Amino acid sequence: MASLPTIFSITESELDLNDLLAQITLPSTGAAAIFTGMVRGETLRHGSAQAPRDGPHETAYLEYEAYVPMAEAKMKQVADEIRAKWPSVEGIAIVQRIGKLYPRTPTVLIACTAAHRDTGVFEAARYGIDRLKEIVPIWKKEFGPNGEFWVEGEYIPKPGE
Amino acid sequence: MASLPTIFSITESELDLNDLLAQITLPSTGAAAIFTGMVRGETLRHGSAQAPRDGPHETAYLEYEAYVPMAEAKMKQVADEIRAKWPSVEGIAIVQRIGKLYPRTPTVLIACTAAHRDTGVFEAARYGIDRLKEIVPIWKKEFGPNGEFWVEGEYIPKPGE
Amino acid sequence: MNKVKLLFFATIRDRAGMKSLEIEIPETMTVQELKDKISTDYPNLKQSMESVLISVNKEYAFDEAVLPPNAEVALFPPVSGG
Amino acid sequence: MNKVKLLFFATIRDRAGMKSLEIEIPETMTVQELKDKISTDYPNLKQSMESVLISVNKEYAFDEAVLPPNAEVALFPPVSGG
Repeated sequence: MASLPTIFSITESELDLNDLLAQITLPSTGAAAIFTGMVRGETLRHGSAQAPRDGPHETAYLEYEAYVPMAEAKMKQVADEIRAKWPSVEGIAIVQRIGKLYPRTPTVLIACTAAHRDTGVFEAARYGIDRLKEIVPIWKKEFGPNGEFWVEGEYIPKPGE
Repeated sequence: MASLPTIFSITESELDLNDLLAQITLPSTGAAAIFTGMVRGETLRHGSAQAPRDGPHETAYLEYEAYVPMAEAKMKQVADEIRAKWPSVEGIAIVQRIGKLYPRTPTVLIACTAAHRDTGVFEAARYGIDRLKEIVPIWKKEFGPNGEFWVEGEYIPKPGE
Repeated sequence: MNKVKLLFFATIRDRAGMKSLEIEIPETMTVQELKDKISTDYPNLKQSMESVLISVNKEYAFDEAVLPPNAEVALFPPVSGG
Repeated sequence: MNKVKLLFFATIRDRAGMKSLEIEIPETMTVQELKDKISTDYPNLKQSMESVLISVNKEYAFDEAVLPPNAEVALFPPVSGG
């Protein structure tokens, strides 16, 4: 188990899906489930208390920041949680890009590999992005025609998280 | 709806995940679920009647072939089925690489984009690979130390499929 | 008479020893009748005809379907892509 | 006395007008007591202290936890990565 690849990082560089997939592919892995998030330029979602929004609005870009050493430690924790829940998962990559990111740009990647697709890889990748959005210290500020504001999360970590 | 990107193809070229994701990313999409299959070099799965296997065995390479025009038509059908089941899905890519493919090489990609991750993108990608393995006319022959044999599927399409 | 083009894939191509074949068939022949004819004309393929999948003009076709003129008929085992 | 390094992120950094700060605290101070002290010393941050998340040496820390010597304490709003 010690040799199973686990990648977790905060980066300012472009996410290279081909390279990340190759890094978590083993001779024994036949399936990968990958989640990526991208910056949306148009959105219908409801605003925060800081910046209530009614209808669709435009985003010029997002600026991401992270508390890097803690973020990487928490990404490792998410990977450990995935391995505990889905022991069939072999490779795991969790990468968040930070800095100024424009619409259509991939910002985050969670990928899990396993022998087959029915081993929980889809659920594991879904769990990974959910947990990243709960406990990994990263924040984003949105810049658009109506000004700039922090996008705030909602999750309050519990003791032990 | 007419402008939503749908990619379906059989190719002999390397799968470029970055490029395929970019092709199905819109200003309105913030989430992508991507499935890829890779050639396994070591496997524990049970063999076919043609080549029963007991324990782990090695694969030198796989050789894929497709009935290309029908395969692309059936991939389009899978994309149509995804859109009918998950109307929130915006971009869809379904690509199968054919030819001689060595262990660790990505062979197939199913990717779906949508505004958010809770729109069914994971389920849609999972459905896509399941259906590809049922109805898209592609076959693979395995080559290894114990000889070569066709990997046969099991699914019998029903009228209307 | 009617003409159809047969395409063979995977195990069935290996057993047929050929990729494709053009044959003449009666005006109204069903898929089942075509399978029977192939079993008779190509004994190598007789066993394959029991579990073969058939497409006509790139759509799956079933035993009762009547072959249209100049159909492209593909014969193959259950698929194994991915 | 004990020394801790405070790090501020996102909205809290904006309101604090600084990224980090080193302060001296009593030998045994809890996270709650630190929040009270910050509210008093930096009125700008008083409101933020009601919903702030706190980590001590890169682990989430809760009100009753006692700050170890030379701790790195980060103060930030709920996270919004992805």
